[in-house]
Amino acid sequence: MSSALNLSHEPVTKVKHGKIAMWAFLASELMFFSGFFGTFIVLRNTNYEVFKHGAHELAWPLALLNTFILIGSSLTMAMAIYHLERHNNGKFRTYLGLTILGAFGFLIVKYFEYSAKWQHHLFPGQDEHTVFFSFYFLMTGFHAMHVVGGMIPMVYMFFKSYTKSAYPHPSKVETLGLYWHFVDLMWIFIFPALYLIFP
Amino acid sequence: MSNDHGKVLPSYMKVFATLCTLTLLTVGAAEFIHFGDLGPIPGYSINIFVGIVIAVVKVICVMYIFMHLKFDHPMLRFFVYVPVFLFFVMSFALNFLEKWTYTR
Amino acid sequence: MGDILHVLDMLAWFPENISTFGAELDSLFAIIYWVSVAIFFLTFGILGYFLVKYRYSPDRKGYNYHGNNIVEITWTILPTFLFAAIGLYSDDIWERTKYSKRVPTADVEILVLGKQFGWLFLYPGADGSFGRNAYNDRTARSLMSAMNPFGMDSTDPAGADDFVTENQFRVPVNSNVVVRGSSIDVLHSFFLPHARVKQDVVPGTWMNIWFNLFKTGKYELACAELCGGGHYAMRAEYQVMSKAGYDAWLDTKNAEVKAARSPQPAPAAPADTAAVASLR
Amino acid sequence: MSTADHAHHHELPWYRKYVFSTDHKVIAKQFMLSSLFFLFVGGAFALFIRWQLAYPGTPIPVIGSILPATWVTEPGSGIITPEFYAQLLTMHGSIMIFFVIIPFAVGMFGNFCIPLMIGTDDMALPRLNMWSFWLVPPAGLIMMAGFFTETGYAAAGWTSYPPLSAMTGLPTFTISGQTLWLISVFLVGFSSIMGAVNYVTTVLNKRAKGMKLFDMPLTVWALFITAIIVTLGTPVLAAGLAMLFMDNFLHTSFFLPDNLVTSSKYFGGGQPVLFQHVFWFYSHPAVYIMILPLMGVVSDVMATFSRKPIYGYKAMVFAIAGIAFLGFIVWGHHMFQSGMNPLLGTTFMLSTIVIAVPSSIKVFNWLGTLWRGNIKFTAAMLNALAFVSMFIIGGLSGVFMASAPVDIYIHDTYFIVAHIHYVLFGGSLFGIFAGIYYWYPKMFGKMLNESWGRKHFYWSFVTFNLTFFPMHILGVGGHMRRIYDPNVYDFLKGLGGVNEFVTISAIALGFSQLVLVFNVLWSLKFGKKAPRNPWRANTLEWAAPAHPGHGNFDTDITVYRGPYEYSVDGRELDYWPQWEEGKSISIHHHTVAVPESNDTRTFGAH
Ligand code: HEA
Ligand code: HEA
Ligand code: CUA
Ligand SMILES: [Cu+2]
Repeated sequence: MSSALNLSHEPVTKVKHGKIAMWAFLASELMFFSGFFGTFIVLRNTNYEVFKHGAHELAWPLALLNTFILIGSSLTMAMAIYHLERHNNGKFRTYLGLTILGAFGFLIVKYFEYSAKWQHHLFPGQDEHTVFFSFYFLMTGFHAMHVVGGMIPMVYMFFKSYTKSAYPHPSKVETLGLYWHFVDLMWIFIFPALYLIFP
Repeated sequence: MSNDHGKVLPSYMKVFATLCTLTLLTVGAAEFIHFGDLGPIPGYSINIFVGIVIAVVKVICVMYIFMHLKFDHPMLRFFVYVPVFLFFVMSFALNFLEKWTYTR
Repeated sequence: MGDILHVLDMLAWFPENISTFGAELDSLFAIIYWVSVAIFFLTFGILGYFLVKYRYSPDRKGYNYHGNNIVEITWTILPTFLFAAIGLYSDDIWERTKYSKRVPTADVEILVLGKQFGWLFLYPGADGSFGRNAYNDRTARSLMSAMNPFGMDSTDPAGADDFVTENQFRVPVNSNVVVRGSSIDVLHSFFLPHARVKQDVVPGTWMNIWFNLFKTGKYELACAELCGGGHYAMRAEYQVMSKAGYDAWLDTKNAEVKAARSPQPAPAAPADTAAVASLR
Repeated sequence: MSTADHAHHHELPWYRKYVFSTDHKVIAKQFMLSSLFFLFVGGAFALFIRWQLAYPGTPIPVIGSILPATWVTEPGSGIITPEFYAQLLTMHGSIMIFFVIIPFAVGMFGNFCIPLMIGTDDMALPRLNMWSFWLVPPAGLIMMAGFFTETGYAAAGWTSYPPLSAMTGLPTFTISGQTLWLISVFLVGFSSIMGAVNYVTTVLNKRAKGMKLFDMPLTVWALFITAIIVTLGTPVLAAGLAMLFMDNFLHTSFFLPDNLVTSSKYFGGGQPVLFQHVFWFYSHPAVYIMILPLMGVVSDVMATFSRKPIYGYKAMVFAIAGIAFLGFIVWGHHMFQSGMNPLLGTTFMLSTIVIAVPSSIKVFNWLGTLWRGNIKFTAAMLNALAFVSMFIIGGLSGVFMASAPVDIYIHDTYFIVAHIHYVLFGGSLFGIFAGIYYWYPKMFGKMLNESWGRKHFYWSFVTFNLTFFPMHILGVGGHMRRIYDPNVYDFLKGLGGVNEFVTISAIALGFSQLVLVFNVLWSLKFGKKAPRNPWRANTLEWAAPAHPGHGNFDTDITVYRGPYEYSVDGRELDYWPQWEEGKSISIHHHTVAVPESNDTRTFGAH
């Protein structure tokens, strides 16, 4: 097999493999959360009172804080990509660091929220709020798992950017960025759906 | 990404500012103002539609600017359009539950 | 030969039909069956013919032909018409058998509950109307328990004569029987093979089931939705009786209920328990 | 299987070559191996089922006395319990669907065919691809590990409807077979998604020079569209499984209504039917996941062996796309009797009936492909023909059920079971056989023994029909599915003979499959060495060396024409590979070769 053979040519669509794959994966993620929201809508309609009372128990100011943190980290992620594409390694590292901090902060706030719920016995199977708190833990839980899932490669890239003179794969960061914005995007729906009580 | 470079950063900031404002607006629309009821189903006020519209605007901002849908290959948009369409199909059918047809 | 034909004639295998709309369902089945048989012979005929006619021969070549849009459109549109006809005709029957608003006014109304593994039936008793129970009052659902599966409120006088039967029920011939069905644990399916009735019963909701049977006799009710190990044995029997016979049966039942109640043990729940236990 | 091809490569350690390989062909073989294994596991479960149905209450022959004590009524009796029967049918259905047909159809053919048929060296993301396989065996083991739990295997059917599957009897945080089932299916789902994302990217981005989308063989088209269904459908199932898992394991109540009498632990508010919606939103598209790739495979096989272009290539592509799209809006036909709003029943009935239209387009185009062909009955072709004919029967029985009022009676009877097996065994599995017979030479570099192949085909085909056709009769007779002992019911008494007949045929069918395994193994060792293009076919995989190594091709690939230019006028050979240069014109749906000039005629370069 001659190594001169070049079958893995330039992508046909001119879009990087990683990016298409990530978008396809995000389409899949959208359907995943669609499943949750579809059932959420139905059960909210049939259990409106329960959902209303449940939402009263949640601390929307904390969630609001988290919203800002996530939006902020989305911004810093976009900036990080912007600077990496312009070979601005220092700034890339700063913004990526900020993004990681944001993710971390988000999880800390979440931790406080969850432990408060735990102390007040506000988890599924405890009282008549079960349906609502089922959804609360389901949706925020999966969302938090996505946050963790995003942090791992971010931290990896962050340290790689120290060991090498610069992180060498801007397209990978861009792909990760897509994912990270998606995490933000899901929160944009989860926040009003769970925390805010629409009269 | 090979679009006009000068405009990218300011557009990010604009999106960020929009997102923050809209977030505050949602909270306001949900917790503090009551626009009035909509139909017989409990929990369906005009507020909820305000909330949904705001969320959709926010999401469009994120997708088109932060996620570059506006600048990238148009094919990529289908990865959003199709799931959204299917979400509507699914929600439509799911909400036809028997609760309202069999039980009185 | 006749036996083979019998084996292949699928329509001959149906159990006898005893319900008014059953004939319609069977004939719809028959229509689709004959259409399918026709399509089967058409396609298999063509297939077999081609396979024989165009089998390999070294001195022939295939025919390079990429297809023809007119042909393509024809064989898209023809099946569309056929299927649309089947669909529209089916929908007509479907609406009549299942739509809630098309359920006829009831001559007899029964509640049925599936449980692992058996069926419970609640009859309105002498006064012909149910007392407060889980079906007609949502708040009564909190009364539901293993002892009182229908959530009957023993303080409601209208319910004093309601009686429960287990794994058997009786209905009069030629009358509209409306059954409201639910379950107390998992999904079951209320299946009357001879009456061509099938409806899953779902805990938490009450289904409308109705039928009108024109032939008297003893038949079987099966559970058609997997509900655990005992699913296969979740069988009940029902009798379609002449009107007079049915009334007589109701009278004996009512007498039994009265008898069971007369000692007046304790009020509230135990009374219901006794009703369930004694009126198998 | 390291041949001389590997010589130029730097040597990989053995485990990177055979176990954690990123080579798509190795991964395809791995999928094939694991699916074959599970086919026999699932098949063995089926034979237990059959025995019980034909001879209820009699001990299983031969192995009855050594069955585990939890399976049988009393140790050593060999008579299985009703609970174990429910576990059997659940495991049979789940294994066959999640560990046999989907891995075969999507995993094996997707991996093997896509890169080769679009003329590239590997998948776009080879490592992701590797992981998509390596989730499958652990998932299978997790599902089978249900055996070691208190309750045994999952026992709520492959559809696992709650509340039954939420196992209301057990305390919180108890792992049951059902819990493991949920985890396992979640994992295979994730594996499918990873694979599908990869296929989509590969097809979009890695096509060989000159290959337009409409130059792709139908196999690739079908796999591409299937991959889209997987990306969009599977996550919805995953969401449903996640919720059901919480209900099952943590006692939440997404799908559990108020006032369940059996348990005081629940506070309700949920909707059991909701799970069915979510489940079928995936699982109906999933049945097309299981058949579309094979429709592609069969199209390729049929074009090759009738030496003809596919009749209406574009119509075929649009039909696949149409089935895929419609597949997403018909899921309610599984729920006609579930207590779903009957109004939705009407909608779903109409959309379901419409989906028969693209299917008929496909059937007619296959027939059109045979028309005026020069048909060679190789084992692959025979299996492909079986696919078409059995799919017609299975599809027609689908139309019965699609009609909601007819479905009232036949829902959850053996009529459904007959339909399932006609489309899944008669359709998908015969399609898979066709694909195996067709691509085996390229996969292993050896020809598969034709005469054993035909024996396997004839035996399977006959016993298949003897096994599953009578099930229609059982269904019409009212025989419910998933029942342990039909003799409980008087109205089923007359069907005992049919049941017995089915069982005997099923045993014969099961043992016929041993021929396939024997053939695959025997030919691996003693088979003739395969030439590069044994079937004289057009598609790109046949441009690769007889047993391609890592990197697939030994020449640069440029695509000059569509995949089905057989028997072109003006050529001596009756095929015209996609990678061969040459000019042609199209006159009235014919292709005619145009000699450019005398010296560039390269006919018969192979
Ligand atoms: C590969 C898998 C596969 C495929 C392809 C199909 C294809 C179809 N299926 Fe099937 N189905 C299953 C697998 C599959 N199914 C399974 C596993 C179940 C059971 C699940 C469970 O409950 O466990 C099921 C159950 C099932 C049900 C639910 C039954 C019930 O539980 O009550 C229904 C109801 O509508 C249905 C319908 C159809 C239809 C209309 C098609 C159509 O796509 C068929 C279209 C094909 C044709 C129509 C034939 C070809 C056309 C012609 C020959 C042309 C005709 C010519 C003219 C009209 C001129 N299927
Ligand atoms: C691709 C899918 C597929 C395949 C190939 C099969 C293959 C077979 N199936 Fe199955 N089946 C399903 C998918 C499939 N099935 C599904 C989805 C269900 C629904 C499940 C549910 O209700 O939830 C079902 C349900 C089902 C039932 C209904 C059970 C019930 O409702 O009670 C029956 C009953 O006869 C049955 C029988 C068979 C038989 C006899 C085979 C034969 O073709 C099997 C042939 C056998 C082999 C290929 C293996 C041979 C093995 C050996 C030779 C080794 C012998 C060793 C020992 C016996 C130890 N199947
Ligand atoms: Cu009850 Cu099956
Ligand atoms: Cu379906």
